Amino acid sequence: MNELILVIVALPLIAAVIASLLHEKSAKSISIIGSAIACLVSILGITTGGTIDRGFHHVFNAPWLPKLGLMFSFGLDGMSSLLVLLTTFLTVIAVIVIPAPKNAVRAYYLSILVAGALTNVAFASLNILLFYIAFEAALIPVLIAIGMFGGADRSKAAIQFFVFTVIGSLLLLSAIIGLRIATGTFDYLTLKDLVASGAVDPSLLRWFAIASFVAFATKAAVVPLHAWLGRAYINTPTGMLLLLSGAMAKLGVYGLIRFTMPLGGEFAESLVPLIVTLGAVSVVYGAFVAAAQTDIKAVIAFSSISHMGYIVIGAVVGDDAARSGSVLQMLNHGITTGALFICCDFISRYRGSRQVTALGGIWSDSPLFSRLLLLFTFSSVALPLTNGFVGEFLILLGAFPKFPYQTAIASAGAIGSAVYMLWMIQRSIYGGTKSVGSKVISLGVSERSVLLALALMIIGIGVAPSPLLAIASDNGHKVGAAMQPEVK
Amino acid sequence: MSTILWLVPLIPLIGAIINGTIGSKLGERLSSGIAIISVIAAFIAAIAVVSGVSSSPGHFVESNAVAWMSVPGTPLSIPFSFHVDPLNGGMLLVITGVGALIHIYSASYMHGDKGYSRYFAYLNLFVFFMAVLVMAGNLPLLFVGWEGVGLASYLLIGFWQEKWSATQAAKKAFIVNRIGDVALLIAMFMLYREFKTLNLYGETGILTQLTASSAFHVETGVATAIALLLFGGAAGKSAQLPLFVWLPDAMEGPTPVSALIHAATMVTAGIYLVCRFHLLFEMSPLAMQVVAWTGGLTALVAACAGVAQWDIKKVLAYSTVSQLGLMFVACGCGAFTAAMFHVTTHAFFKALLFLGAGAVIHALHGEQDMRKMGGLASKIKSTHLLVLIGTIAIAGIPPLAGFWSKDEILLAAFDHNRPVYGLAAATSALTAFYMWRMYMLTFQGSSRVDEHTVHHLHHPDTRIVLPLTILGILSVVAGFLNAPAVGLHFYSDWLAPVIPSPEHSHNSGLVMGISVVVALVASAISVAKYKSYKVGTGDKTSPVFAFFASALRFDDLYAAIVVKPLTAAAAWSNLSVERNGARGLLRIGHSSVDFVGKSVRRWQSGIVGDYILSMAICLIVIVSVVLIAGTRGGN
Amino acid sequence: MTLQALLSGQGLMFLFFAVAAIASGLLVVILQNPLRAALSLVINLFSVAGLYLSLNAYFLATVQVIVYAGAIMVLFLFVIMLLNMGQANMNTSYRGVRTIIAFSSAIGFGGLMSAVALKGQPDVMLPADAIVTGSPAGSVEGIGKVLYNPNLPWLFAFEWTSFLLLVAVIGAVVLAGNRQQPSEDKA
Amino acid sequence: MSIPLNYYIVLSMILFSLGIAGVTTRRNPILIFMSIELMLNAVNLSLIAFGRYLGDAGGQMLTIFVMAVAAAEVSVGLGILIAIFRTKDNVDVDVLNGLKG
Repeated sequence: MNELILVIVALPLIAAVIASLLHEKSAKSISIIGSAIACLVSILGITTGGTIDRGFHHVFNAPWLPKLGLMFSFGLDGMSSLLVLLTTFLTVIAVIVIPAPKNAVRAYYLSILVAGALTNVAFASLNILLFYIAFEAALIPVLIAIGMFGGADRSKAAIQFFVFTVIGSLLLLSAIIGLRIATGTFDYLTLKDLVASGAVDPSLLRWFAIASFVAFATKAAVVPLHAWLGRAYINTPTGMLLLLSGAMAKLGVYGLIRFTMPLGGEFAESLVPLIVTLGAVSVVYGAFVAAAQTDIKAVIAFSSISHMGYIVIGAVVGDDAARSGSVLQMLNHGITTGALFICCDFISRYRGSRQVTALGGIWSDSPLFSRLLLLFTFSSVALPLTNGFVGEFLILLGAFPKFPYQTAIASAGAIGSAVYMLWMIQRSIYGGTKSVGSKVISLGVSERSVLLALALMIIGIGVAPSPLLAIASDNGHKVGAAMQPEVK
Repeated sequence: MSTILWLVPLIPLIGAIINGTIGSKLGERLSSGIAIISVIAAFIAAIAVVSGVSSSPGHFVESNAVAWMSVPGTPLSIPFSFHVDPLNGGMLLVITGVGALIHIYSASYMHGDKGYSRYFAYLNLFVFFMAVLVMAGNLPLLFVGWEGVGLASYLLIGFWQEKWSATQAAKKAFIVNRIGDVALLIAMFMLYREFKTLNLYGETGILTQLTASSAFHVETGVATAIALLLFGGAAGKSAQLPLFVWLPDAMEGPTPVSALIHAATMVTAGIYLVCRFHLLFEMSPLAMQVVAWTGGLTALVAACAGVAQWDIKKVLAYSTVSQLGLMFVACGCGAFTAAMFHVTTHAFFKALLFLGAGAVIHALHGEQDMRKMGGLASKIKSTHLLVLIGTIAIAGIPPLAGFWSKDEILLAAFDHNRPVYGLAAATSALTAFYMWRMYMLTFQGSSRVDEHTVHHLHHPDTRIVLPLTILGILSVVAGFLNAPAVGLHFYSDWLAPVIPSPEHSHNSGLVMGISVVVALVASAISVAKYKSYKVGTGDKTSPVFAFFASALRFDDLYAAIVVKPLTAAAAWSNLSVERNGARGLLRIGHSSVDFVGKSVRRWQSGIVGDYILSMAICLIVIVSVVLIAGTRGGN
Repeated sequence: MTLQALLSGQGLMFLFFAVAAIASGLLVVILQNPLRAALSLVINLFSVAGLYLSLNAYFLATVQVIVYAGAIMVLFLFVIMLLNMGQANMNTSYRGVRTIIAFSSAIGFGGLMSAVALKGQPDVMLPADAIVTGSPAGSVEGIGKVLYNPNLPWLFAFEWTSFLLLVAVIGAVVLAGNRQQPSEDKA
Repeated sequence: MSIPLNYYIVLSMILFSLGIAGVTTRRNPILIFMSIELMLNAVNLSLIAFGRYLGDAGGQMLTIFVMAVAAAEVSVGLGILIAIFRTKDNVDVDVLNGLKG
């Protein structure tokens, strides 16, 4: 039972290896089988079971390089299990819905499955060095995917993406090594207890807080560390983009909740006003930049900056409702933005363009697709009874008493999201068809069922979020507080 | 009883789902049948609920709470729960009742449209959200309805998606509403901070806490802030200054939609919200002043605009904005009963007028320009009669409904806020003027309809005439629900458990007299002026007229001070910050690395000898360093 | 004292071979004609073999002559003949300015290392010859007893050396032998 | 009377430096190879001298291995040389600068 996470990680990898050995034709089905089983297994992860250690269940430990303190140590709490589920789910739909580039089918699936597996390692890791390794290694398949299958600007995008994220990560590495030297361990739970008991030098914690914040904020694309995002998202092939924007960007927020806040000591607390302000700036700035795009993929890409701004606010503000909302919103953003990127991929595939100037009239020939796209749009706009509302509402409600002005500014971002999303909808699916050679968007059975499933999730989470919120509220913070008096 | 409460919103929702998924396969009869029956069922349920309210000792009924959003370990728990008391019970009847009539009307009006079932799905969806809005037992649920009706409005305004202006208007409506919604959202956060709950009713509910204000104290400043933010939300939804610009554009939608959403129900949600929180507003004199003045100015501005319109629907749209302004005047003067009463009567006669206008447009094959109408009184007699009733009602001529409800508002303004009374009285005069102008241009005078259309007039069928007739009757008699002058006050008694009845005013006779005189004189001038209108005559060339016609150029103003700067800011963020700024940072890093690389690269000559030479030289350096360091260390 | 050491019989032998080695080494480096340079190298190898003798490494001196001066140098000469080097089209010249840098750094390097060598105890004498289990260390028997002793680390390496030679032979055959194989440089 | 160890070491250094000079100045790969042989010999000499000094057979053992490796190196290297010469007329290492950055 404790090996659950190993199964979740290993299945896609095994599938990827088998798929890369066999003929191209069978690569897709094997990838689907592997990732789908992993997704089903990860549903088990949200239930408590296996060895339980300080709030984490399914705790698994095995040595890798014990002399270095590097262990395969995994454990899940509510937050990480939800994120693992999200990652496996996005992997499945990415493999199902987005067709692989014809020239390198196996390499494409390999990169997606490996990226998903490494992201899951990072989410489930209880060893901070293992987390770091997975956090970094997950970049490799993304870079390969951008480089091999990306858009026109792919080499620049890949380089910028790499340089930006690596600079942040190197800071994080230095801080992690500093912690190891000071405490002699990479074990997350031990470190957390030590920090809570005040046994670690505050100046080291200060450095850890700053370094990890920079690393995680870069990953979560908080303004002004977001510069990599635009070009990278636009040039990433959609299948990988689902994982990159849906799951990997969440590693940043996850890191803030899991590492920066508990391990950053008092200094991390004093960073909160700054982070919340940056979050609010991200919300507004993302909306402005998104509103200036003419490429629908770019609109959605920049809207991510805006949405991640909310999530970051909720993650750090120190309110249980806001943090749970933030965790839920990570899930929501993965689903909604994923759905929008999929739609965007359909549009560019069938209509031959992603520029709003060349689009229009999709509703008249693809009513089902348009209705679903409209639903996804309103989820992105955080209309009540869709998933987006629940998360944003809880985040803002929780953040308001402490940071009323920042929260008010962030709330005003909701106007911006309506502006650019509805503009995009108006230009792309309403009106009359413009380009002569465009094809009708016809959804196959699998594509239709995936989009419908996403739509049902959006409504389902919007109407009945409580079960997920119950899981999301188990994000290790209350447990840490409860542990505090017991540790000397 | 609690089950019936659930039925009110859920039956239309089921109708919407059926029509939205398989509607296109059902055919027109079945599709509209489902929609109409679901709303009528909701109406019947609403009657049952309201009778439950009147018979219950506490004058309210409540549904059970079904879990929605709750976070374990925190006090936050927001359920789906409904609460009906006299205030929202009355609105519920109007929504479902008028809604049912408009559904019936639409079945005929939308005949032959290729989005027939989609239309009814949206319309049912609207009824669902509107019912949720007024019945909501807590603020987030109210917000569900609040944004939900905005969504329905967006979908229905943009119902004809091929039409660019329609989608543009839909987008504008949603975005402008969003501005108000954000204000409401922030108000909600502030209320949560102050009251530690988002429930409106019950032991710890916000409204209960407000009632027992001795037990709970809110600073006036905070109360003002919350009240103003709530009013900001209301101003968005109810099209008040400065957010009224979306409503005239919303006329791009099908006419029954304009009648239901943009006249009778959705736009009155703002008044409902203010009345719901009347205790909070009463705590803040400043907020009351703001509400009254905003309402008064909106009423006057919109009335001026109404005078100068040629499009029959635009006249009614500005008239709606103007009447909503009057309702806010009532709120701002503390006459919440009068405001709610005007909501009710306005729903009847404005729906009647819109549907009548729709019938005219339908008859003339989509012609909306009043300059191409005229002389229709003898051609579509039933429609003419009913529109005439509506015109008399809205013009404030006794004894029809509009007179009684408007009189209450004017009286309250006269007693509490004389300058605003001036605005309201002027609005009344203008209202009578432009409504008669519309009537005269459409039905009287010489016919300006082209020959072909005259011979092929669409004559309304029963599904159009029946709702019009019912609304016409209501427009005549509804005023007597609350006519203190003749000793009738059913409505204020009904609302008494929620909103205290107004005290008797001794200015009643004076104000009523002025109103009647003003209405009659304005009507007479209008009738005289437009008795024999001919194309090309009149006031259309004057600059004042043009200024009024463009609604005091508010659209241009916003384009200049809001849209343009923001668009420029967006473009600037994209170009200067995103492309050049953030990527410029990157470029500096990139080019410095590049420079080092380019200079070091000469070293890599590709000649093996050079490499060995480098190695030898480096060895020499290293050994020398070691030697020198060793010597120093040794000594 | 050091000069005295050179005047003994062993010393004279060292002096002779050392001078010969340095002179022939210099010729290897400066001679234009590869053929002559190769022959100088042969002389150099013989001289070093002589120095091995002076260090009582009899077996290695023999191997030096047989394998190095014999087999390897023959290979060199063979290739030089095969490729027709020493003709006008062969560029055997030095590299201009670089030559100066190269020679000076070589001299610097040698001087420096010699300085290191001389820095410690300047006059360490070599001890009398070590005896490995009853036979002189440099003899065939002594070498064999060390090399094939399973308790010492050399046997394993020796076996692998044979494998290395096998690989080298195959490599050489593949590289030089197959004329049909299209060359990458042409592409 | 035996010879001081230092003499062997200095001699070995001189031969090694000559090898360096040859490798870095020569443009003919054959001559570079020969210079490398020169350097290897210099090292061998010092190994044997140290082995003698320490009374350790390891020096001679290592020399054996160096010789074996040198033989292997020469055979492969000359093979490469022939392969290159087959495609290019001029075997000048300065022209073979495919690694140029």
